[in-house]
Amino acid sequence: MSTSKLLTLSEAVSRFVPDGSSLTMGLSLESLIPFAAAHEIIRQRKRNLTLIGPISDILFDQIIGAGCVRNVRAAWVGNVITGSCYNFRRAIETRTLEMEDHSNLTVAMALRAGAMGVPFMPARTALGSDLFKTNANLKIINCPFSGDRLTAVAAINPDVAIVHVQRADEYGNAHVWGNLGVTRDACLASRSIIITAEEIVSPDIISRDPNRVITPGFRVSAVVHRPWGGHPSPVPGYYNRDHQAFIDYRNESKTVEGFADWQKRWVSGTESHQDYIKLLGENRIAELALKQHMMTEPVDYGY
Amino acid sequence: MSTSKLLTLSEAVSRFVPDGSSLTMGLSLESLIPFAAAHEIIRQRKRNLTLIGPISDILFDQIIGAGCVRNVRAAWVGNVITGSCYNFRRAIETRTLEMEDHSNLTVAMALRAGAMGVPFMPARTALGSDLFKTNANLKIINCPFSGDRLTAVAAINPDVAIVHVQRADEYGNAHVWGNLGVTRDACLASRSIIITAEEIVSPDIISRDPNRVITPGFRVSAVVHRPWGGHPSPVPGYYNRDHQAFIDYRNESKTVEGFADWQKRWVSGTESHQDYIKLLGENRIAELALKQHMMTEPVDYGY
Amino acid sequence: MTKQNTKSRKWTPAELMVTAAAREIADGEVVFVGMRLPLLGFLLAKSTHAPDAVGVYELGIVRDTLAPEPILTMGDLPNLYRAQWLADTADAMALLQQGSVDISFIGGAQVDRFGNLNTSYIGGVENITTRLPGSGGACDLACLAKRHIIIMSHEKRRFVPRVDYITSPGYGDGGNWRQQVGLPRGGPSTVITTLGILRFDSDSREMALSSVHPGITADMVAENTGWPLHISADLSQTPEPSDEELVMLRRFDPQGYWTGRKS
Amino acid sequence: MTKQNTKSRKWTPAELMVTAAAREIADGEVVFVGMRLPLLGFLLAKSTHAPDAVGVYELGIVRDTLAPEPILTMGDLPNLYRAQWLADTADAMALLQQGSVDISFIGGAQVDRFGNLNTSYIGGVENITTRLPGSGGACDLACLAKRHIIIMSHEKRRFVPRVDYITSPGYGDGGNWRQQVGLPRGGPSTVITTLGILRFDSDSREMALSSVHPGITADMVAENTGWPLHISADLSQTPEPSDEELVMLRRFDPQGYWTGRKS
Repeated sequence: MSTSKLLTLSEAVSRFVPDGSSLTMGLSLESLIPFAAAHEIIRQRKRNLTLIGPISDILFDQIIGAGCVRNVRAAWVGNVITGSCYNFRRAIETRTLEMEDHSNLTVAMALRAGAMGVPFMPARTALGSDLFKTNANLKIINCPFSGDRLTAVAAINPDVAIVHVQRADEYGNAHVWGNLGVTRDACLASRSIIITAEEIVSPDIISRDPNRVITPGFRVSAVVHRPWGGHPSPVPGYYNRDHQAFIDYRNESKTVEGFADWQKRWVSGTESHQDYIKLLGENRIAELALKQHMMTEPVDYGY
Repeated sequence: MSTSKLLTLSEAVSRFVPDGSSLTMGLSLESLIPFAAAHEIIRQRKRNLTLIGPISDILFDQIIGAGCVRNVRAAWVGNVITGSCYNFRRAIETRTLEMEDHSNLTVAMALRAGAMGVPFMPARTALGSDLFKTNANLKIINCPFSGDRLTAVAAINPDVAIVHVQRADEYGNAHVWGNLGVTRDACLASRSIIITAEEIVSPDIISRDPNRVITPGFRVSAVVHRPWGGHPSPVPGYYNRDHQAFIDYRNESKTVEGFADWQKRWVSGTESHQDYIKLLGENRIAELALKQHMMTEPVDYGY
Repeated sequence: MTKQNTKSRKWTPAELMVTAAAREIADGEVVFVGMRLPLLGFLLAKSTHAPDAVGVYELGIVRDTLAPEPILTMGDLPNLYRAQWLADTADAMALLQQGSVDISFIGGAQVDRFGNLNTSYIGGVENITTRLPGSGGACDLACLAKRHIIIMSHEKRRFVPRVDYITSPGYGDGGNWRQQVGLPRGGPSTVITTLGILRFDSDSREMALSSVHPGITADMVAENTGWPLHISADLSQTPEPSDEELVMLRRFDPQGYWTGRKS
Repeated sequence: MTKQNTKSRKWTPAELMVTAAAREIADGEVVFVGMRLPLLGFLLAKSTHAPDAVGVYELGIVRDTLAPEPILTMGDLPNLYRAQWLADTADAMALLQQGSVDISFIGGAQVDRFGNLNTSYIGGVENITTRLPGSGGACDLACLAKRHIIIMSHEKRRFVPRVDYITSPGYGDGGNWRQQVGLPRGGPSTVITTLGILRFDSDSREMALSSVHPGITADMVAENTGWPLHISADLSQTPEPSDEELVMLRRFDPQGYWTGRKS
């Protein structure tokens, strides 16, 4: 596999995220959220997207606020440390956004079904809940063996998975560590995969530890070098969660005008990662840096 | 979790593998097969066991030959590099062994269903095959969404998973690397877990790399220190596959008497791992040792 | 609770609630840890009476030790440091769905007498007045943990006769509803509110007031409840947080972000 | 094949079969690699005309480079060294089941005219005369790869009108049987035997002799087949392994364990 997949963020989004496509993002839930990629989607004024994921902290809210989204299939859309998200609320309350309500388990099973190439997965959750009222992709079935009442969750196969990772080579082989959320299944379920990486490293570093590789590189479509591409979410090994950014976003996005100002500041003016880092400022970068390091004990893949 | 789970192999098998129990082993398929634990099961003359797994190379054949087994639920029972296994053949052909025929995918899905706490998993395999004739835990269903014809695979929840690992701490936290087979799901599906480890290391080494941990330690029942406990299967980072041992076993197990001789030599006389290593001999140990080493690049779990 | 009383106390209402939540955890139990107050409750229990409790987090984390630094949310890097296991959400959910999780905690915007929770649609689906964030893992916890604890602000608009939308099932219509719909186990065992603690009748599955917080009367609780509230015959007063518990809590939430010492 | 012919040749029958198998792989294809001869066939293709082929192994391995040393089986440690991905069997099976695998290879003890394979019970379930190892991943490959290649010793007792047990489905009773039973795709495309190569009619789905190996006649093949064998109108001779292919093969199997140079 000798062809480099390295693209700019602009090229990757332009090529692999057409209007109307379905995207899955925020796959590690609270960490490694691909904010830089989401901001490029906003910059390119994509329309009629479907967003898929368990929770995404404030990422889905930003793309919704920018008018890019027609449909959300998710378990939770909010701000993890402050609660409700305002663009999402406004869009649902004014009926301008379609919603398919999931739980974390049902969306995990929908992506797992997509990954496994089966049309549904059974689960014991959601029984008796009203998720069935707002999600036509959940149905009650009976187990063919035990007769148990179960929730069948229809498979989801997104057009694109966008994954922020710690390090990748130019061929799409990427190391991810920390909690993995639904990343592995979501990558396997998706037709194409865009990786944004804190660092681009030599294939040597990646291939020395194949258990740390998140998904087989041959299925990856694009690799983008994007330091701080997960900020303000935490990236294990690179930087801590920027709590203040989430609190500020809550305050700034309370009104449509406030969100427009936020977007101008954080999205419109930050096309390159150098711009973004400059906007963050040295102090903030120093504050978010890891203070305690803990390196793994090597293992031997010799023969 | 401050109580050590360190036991001798004899204690672990005696305590957690009663007669009549169901065991899953050989979970990485061709590597990390818990031969030492199997030999202790033979030594303790366990009876009426059910063996569960995808393939086990020659491990299931040995336990069957020793008369410990009533039932096998597996995809393949043979010798990976020579073909058929003779104790298994004899037992099936004389109708002294019950067999539930699986494919690798159906047994993987049965264990995944057990792990996930659902009574079945759907698959697109086995349709049109005769596995349905010799496996009552496969049924045809229709997808409640697409109507597609599918194979429903009933969950398997073994009493015990026996897993050979590279390194573990005394509390049951273990690092495994290499191909993982069905290990992760089989551990989650099983009521108790016995770990045999090439090395017992400090909790510090294990907890510095939690992504490498194979299953949460709180669910592990026993930890046994057993160097060469996977021989003759390969153990990544420790030793290569002993091909000659598999060829010798094929030849020695062709007759009932030959197998009895094999058992006397390799099982009866090797209660301690020191005995086993002595029997292997220095030359063989040197031959199987890794000649090329390749260490992983560390990653940082700091904050 | 009068202003005077509050001022004379060493603890905030949130601290009392977190302490009550922590006391629901027995040592050695497996706890599915949620966001916000439940996260603090788990840390408090683990650092006091339940050192061998194990935490499972929907992000794909299992921990049996405290994080080395205060955390605001479960995805903070100190919560990954020396975790017992870092894996997939499906793995954490496997532990939950198979019945290995003893206890979990859920917050809510609306609750009804049978412990059903709404964190999705105020006004219901046909007539949405407020859209809330949704289930996250809450529906799964309510369905699949051996028991779950509800933590709520006690207000009449939140304690309603029937929730507008069931995000997380409690006992449905009461009685053996959970078995009828196919839920394998569980149900809410306790509701911890800003005013008191409520528990569920073992037959009817309706909640009744079990204890009132210091300075609160049963009448005050009933007034803030949207249906005729049952009061337990042996109504007690919620024990206050101990000094040891307060010390620990302030170590875990030094800025008072969750326990409201600053806000 | 006469002894004289064999002796004058630079290759063994197994080497011819492996070479034929390798040539079925197109560059860039995703190959689900099995045990034994198929493993060699993949290595040979990858080192000659298909350098960008990707190998998926049921153990939970994906590789896009050759192993650095000869291996006897896919679990040998050199096959893990610098793999593209080490993961779970379920992950490898996910790639297969979702339709990402172009081609795979299966051996068998019995095959019938529609390419159904038996590697489980000779004599059938009711009257077992020989128990074979079983499916392993073979049933899954036969069901789920876009196409699969069968590799067999060509003997009358193995080429039977109807297999005693279908371990790995071919075209069942022929025609559109696969669609009827619900298989999502695939089917055998080629049968490589010790005597020749057979391919399947696109309507009836019955196999017909497509080429004979050097020194073999169509009659000899028909004699060793348990049903009246169709012979392709444009019957050809199987191309011999090239020198380059033989050099590579002997690098991968230096002891001749699989290709029979020593045995």
